[in-house]
Amino acid sequence: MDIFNLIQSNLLTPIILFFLFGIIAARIKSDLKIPEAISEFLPIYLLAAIGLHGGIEMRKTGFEEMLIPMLVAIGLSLLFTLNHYQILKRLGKFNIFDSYALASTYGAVGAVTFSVGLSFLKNQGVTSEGYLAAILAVLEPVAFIMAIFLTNMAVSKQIRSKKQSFSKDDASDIDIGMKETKTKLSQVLQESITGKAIVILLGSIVIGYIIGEEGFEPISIVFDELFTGAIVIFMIEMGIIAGQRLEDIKKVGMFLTAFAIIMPTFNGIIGVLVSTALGLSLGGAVMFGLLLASASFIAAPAVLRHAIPQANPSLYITSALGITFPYNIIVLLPIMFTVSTLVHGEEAIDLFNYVTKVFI
Amino acid sequence: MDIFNLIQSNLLTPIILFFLFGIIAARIKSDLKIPEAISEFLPIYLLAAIGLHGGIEMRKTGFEEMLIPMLVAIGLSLLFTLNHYQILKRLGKFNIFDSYALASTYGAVGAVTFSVGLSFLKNQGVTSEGYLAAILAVLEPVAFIMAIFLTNMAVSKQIRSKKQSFSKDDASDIDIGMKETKTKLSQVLQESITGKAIVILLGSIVIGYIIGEEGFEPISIVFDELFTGAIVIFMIEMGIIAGQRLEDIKKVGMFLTAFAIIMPTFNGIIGVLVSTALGLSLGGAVMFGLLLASASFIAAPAVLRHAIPQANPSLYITSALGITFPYNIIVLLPIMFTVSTLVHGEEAIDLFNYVTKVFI
Amino acid sequence: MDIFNLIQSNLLTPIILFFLFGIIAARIKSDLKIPEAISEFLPIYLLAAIGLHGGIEMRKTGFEEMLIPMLVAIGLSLLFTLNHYQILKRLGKFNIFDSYALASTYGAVGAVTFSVGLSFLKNQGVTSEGYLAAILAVLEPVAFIMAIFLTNMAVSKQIRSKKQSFSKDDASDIDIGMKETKTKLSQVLQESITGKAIVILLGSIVIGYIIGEEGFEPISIVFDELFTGAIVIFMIEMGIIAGQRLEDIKKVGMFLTAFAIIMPTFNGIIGVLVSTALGLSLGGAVMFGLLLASASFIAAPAVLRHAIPQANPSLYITSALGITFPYNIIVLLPIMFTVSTLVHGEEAIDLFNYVTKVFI
Amino acid sequence: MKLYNVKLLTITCEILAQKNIIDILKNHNITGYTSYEVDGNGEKGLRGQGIQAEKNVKVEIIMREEKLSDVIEDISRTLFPDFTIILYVSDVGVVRTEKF
Amino acid sequence: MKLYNVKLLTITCEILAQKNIIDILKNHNITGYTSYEVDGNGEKGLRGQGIQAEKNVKVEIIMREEKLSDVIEDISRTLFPDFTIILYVSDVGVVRTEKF
Amino acid sequence: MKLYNVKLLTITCEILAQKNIIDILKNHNITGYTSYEVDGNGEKGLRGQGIQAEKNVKVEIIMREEKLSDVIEDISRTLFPDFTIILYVSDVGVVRTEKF
Ligand SMILES: Nc1ncnc2c1ncn2[C@@H]1O[C@H](COP(=O)(O)O)[C@@H](O)[C@H]1O
Ligand SMILES: Nc1ncnc2c1ncn2[C@@H]1O[C@H](COP(=O)(O)O)[C@@H](O)[C@H]1O
Ligand SMILES: Nc1ncnc2c1ncn2[C@@H]1O[C@H](COP(=O)(O)O)[C@@H](O)[C@H]1O
Ligand code: NA
Ligand code: NA
Ligand code: NA
Repeated sequence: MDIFNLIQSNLLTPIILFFLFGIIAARIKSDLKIPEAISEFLPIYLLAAIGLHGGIEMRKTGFEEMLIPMLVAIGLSLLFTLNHYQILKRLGKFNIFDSYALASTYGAVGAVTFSVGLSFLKNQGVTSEGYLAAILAVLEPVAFIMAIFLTNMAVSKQIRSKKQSFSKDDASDIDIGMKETKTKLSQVLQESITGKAIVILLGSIVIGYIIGEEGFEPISIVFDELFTGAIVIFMIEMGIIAGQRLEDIKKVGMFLTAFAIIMPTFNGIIGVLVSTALGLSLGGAVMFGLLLASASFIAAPAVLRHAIPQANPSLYITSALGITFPYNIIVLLPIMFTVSTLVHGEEAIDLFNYVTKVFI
Repeated sequence: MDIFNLIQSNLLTPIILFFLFGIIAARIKSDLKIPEAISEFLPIYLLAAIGLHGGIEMRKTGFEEMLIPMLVAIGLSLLFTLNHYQILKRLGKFNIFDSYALASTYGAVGAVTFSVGLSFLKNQGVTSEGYLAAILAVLEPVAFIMAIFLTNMAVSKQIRSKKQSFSKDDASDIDIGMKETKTKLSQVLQESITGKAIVILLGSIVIGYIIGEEGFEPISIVFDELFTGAIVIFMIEMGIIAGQRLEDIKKVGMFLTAFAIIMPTFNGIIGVLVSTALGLSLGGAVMFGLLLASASFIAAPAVLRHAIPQANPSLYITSALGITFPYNIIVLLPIMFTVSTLVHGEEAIDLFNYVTKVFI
Repeated sequence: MDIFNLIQSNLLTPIILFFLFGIIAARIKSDLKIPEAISEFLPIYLLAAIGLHGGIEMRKTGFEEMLIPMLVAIGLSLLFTLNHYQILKRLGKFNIFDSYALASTYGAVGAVTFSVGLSFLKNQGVTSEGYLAAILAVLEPVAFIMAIFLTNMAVSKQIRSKKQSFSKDDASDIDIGMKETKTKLSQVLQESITGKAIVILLGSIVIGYIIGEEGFEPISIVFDELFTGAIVIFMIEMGIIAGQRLEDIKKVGMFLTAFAIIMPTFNGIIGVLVSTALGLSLGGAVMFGLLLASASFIAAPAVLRHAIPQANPSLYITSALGITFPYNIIVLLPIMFTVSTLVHGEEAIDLFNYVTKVFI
Repeated sequence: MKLYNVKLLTITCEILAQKNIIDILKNHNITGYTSYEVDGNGEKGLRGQGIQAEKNVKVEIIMREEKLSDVIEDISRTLFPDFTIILYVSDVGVVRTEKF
Repeated sequence: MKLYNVKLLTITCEILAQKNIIDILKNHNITGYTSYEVDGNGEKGLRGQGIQAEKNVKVEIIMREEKLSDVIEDISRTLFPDFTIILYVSDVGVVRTEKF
Repeated sequence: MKLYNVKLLTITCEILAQKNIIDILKNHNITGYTSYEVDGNGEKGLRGQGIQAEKNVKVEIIMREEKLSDVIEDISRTLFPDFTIILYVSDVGVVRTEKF
């Protein structure tokens, strides 16, 4: 079958192989590691490269056509986050803090996953819309902000109901709770937006837009030609970290393990279909799906540890990095590519019917 | 007007844009930063690339013709340092330590500025004399050594006059003062010459000279083709550091701010004119001017903190990095390019008249 | 003479020149250094590049023909290690610990030396068998394991004889000694095999084998074209470290200094001749010789410090890095190349006679 | 040289708690501190490798005895439940008390 | 806030001895420690530059007084002869003794 | 295990003053020290980010009580006016006094 061929040929690319190699290196307890300075620098470099590329493409195509896909992506991301929460809280019996933390980790996006996706498409000889980099930037904080808002709401509510059972007249305390929530939210909002990932991504998009193809030329060797090699190096480290966490997966439990595979698949395929319906190209639909399928594992701990300190970071880091990330880049990417190829073979109008038939 | 077009087109190159981006990232308090190992390595890499390139060029042209420009550069650098001192001490009312420290910071040269200058010329499709890299190396310590010598002289003199007012017969103490000065000077001299910037620069010039174009071929991708991309990455960090210092500019005061802009302009244009008179090419004259215009902000603190510890490092770092550096690469570089284009349009003999007319 | 021309032209390549430059920089006490993160990353990168290249070549040629050369290499390595030990213990009067540590340092291989060898061949326009990378990986731990085994045997024997002079009936203590030896051996074996050098090398060979020429294409700029430039940067650091150790050479003594030059020459030339007899190509024979000639100075301290803590690390690090490494890459490499050229000019059958005539 | 007795509070914690600690210090009008990244082992297992967020940091604060108890209490109350934190106090002598 | 007296053992050693030290600690049922790389100078000259293996590391262990003497004795006996090691002990106060 | 009382002098200063401190130690025949880079905050603001020259370093010296006072006095006199420096002294116990 086509999908299995694709998965297999994807599996045998340097990016995936070096990731698996990293996992093995960690499992056999090798002392191999990429020095911290390098593995801190690589995501910055990758995001700069993604941003520049996206900006240059957007200069060619204009950015009016970006608006609808971006709004839809934001909407879906919020919807999915709420959906995750319900599933985790009700079915998974996680406490409210872990539920919101996990819900937003999976609602948010993963920049490394995005890089791997771009390389995957390059390998398939397929391009994608430049403005997806901008959607990546915007989507980063969206899920976090909602989760944090809702967590704080929930906490305030708990406090309020507790208070009410004691006395009826200290609304002021609730006000204080509300105010604290606001402070925390604005803090998190600021931290998210000034977070290095978003800043370098947005900055590079703007600079790419300004300089265009021609201005990019003298730096294209660094920010274009070295791109795949740089991902390969980064994947060694990602593999090592994932490998070190494999033991923690037991602690994560069956439910979350299943969640970490099923949820991205669902979100990702919805993403492919919706974006195809919106008119995105074959490759664009795959990247759009990947945005929704991916979980955040670099930004998430930095944001959530401050915003929802009560949540157990081991849960969201391990499931996102140890399960979802490998699944996404090895298995789901080829699946979404196949789905996208399938739906891009038909007429746009038929597609919509097709979607409605299958999912509703 | 031509100059404004040039400034604008310079402003829109990746190097300048990423520098400005770094400033903004620092201002919005983003946690973006280039890991220390990378930002310590990049200047070494840049200097190695500059040196190799310079050495290869010098192999082609011989280095007899380097002598006069180098001596003139040294002479001008010393002259300018003295001039800076007078202005800072008399008009700026800075104390003797800050005056000498600032005077030599602006008398010395900036290797990063030089790198940006080379990229700027590349962008304009203009070349420059290879031996300018050698002048860069030689000019590094010159201004420091003089400033330190004069500072120590001044301190000894103060001590001596103080002593003389007490008693007449302890010339030995003065001798000790003089001896200390000598020790300090020889120490600083050694520290300057063995400083990493000079060592890698001189070493690379020699190696470039030995290997020539052909020997360079296997490493040209690293030391030539990656050059502009590497500057771009370094400029992000430079921007961040400059951005973090913007607040300190208030403490620097109006006088020093003006000095940090007017002085380089004056020095730089003199440099362009004099070097044109000496027969340097259009691009060479720009680089010669840039050498004189630039202030040292990487080497300066390392040397001056030991040599003139009484001086306030915040003054010389902030003005050199926060004001002069951006001004030089954004505004002054295009100005000097325009001036150089102008004077290179005329006959050499006419130029000399022109210079004398304008400045004397 | 041809050899001297070759040495001279080798001396004037960027790799060697930057190594010498590093030595000088260290001698004049410059503060130049390559940041640790970079100099820790570079060997990983170099080994990945070597491994990928080797794996791709092996895919082309199959790996049946690798078996004999590998077994011969292992045999020679063990033989040489024993030989080193006898020379060091008997002639050099080193104690048993230092003797075994030094013997295995010179029996083991140096990955950096191997990288320089590959660049040297590239410069000469000569290729080598891809499977040599695999021999490099296998040879890494062989000498260490034997030396450690023998050291522990010797220590147990000492303990046993000591015990026997006291009482006759505590064989249990000897058993404990034997058991400890086994534990230590299996520990060292595991540490060696999971050591980062071997892991990245073997992993990259396998990945190179899987992806082949075509899969390598998107990352060839990073893992092939940047290779020589990366070595150059690493050689600066190697030079600095070697330069810092020059003072220690005095402590190393005349005997060890001579050993550090004569032994590699002997081992290396034997290696060239034997591998030529086995049918390796001109370049392959040089690399085979280099494997046997090279001493380990990155892996050695990490392994030996735990395995034979009684040995003085200064001895084996200084002689391997400060004497043998420069000698190997500057002098011995051209010598072996000349020898290999010589013996590859004759018929294979004649060669064997030639070898027997010269050495027996 | 006369040495004055003050307290040195040392806090080893996960790096993401550093901000919280500095905020608490600020609430007690303490701005001076020294910090550096460290590795470590404890109940939460080996820390300091892999992703930035999972590292430990040590924060050292020289302060007068008066403030010590309040600061420790604040840290214990607000951070002990959710963060990986270890702290200890030692006696040190300083030359210039006006700095603290 | 009540502080309980415990001991802080600080060991500065060559980085390749760190594993041995941690093994010794484990033998005494001590798993908690904090470590970080340092430079230094001593009889063996300047350390901390150049190749990884030649660096120093500091290992800090908070422990109860009972175990201190045995741990130090073990380290002295097995590691002092072959490795570059310096160690010292100080008194510190902690809030939660159950952690150590 | 018998522990002997010695002093631990800890100096936190701007990295460019490290050389001066080591020179002063040498003048008092002290060559042993341990050092590492740190970040910090104080009157001069946040330090440790950006250019190398602007970083802090900690220098730790174990020494006998006899020398302590002179060393501190020398550092105070020659470096306090021009450099960012903080120092403190603590009591530690060591096994081998002959090392210091
Ligand atoms: N006994 C100890 N001595 C020194 N540091 C410790 C000790 N126990 C824990 N730590 C440090 O505190 C961190 C968190 O400890 P824990 O919460 O037990 O995982 C560890 O990663 C160590 O850096
Ligand atoms: N007096 C001292 N104070 C602090 N640290 C020291 C002292 N002496 C030695 N060290 C540290 O211990 C390491 C080994 O010392 P040594 O065995 O004397 O070479 C040095 O590199 C320093 O890091
Ligand atoms: N109270 C304190 N506790 C610990 N370290 C401090 C304290 N005050 C200052 N420092 C350190 O000393 C450096 C210089 O302090 P200052 O001169 O106040 O800027 C700071 O960057 C900190 O690393
Ligand atoms: Na998502
Ligand atoms: Na200048
Ligand atoms: Na060998």
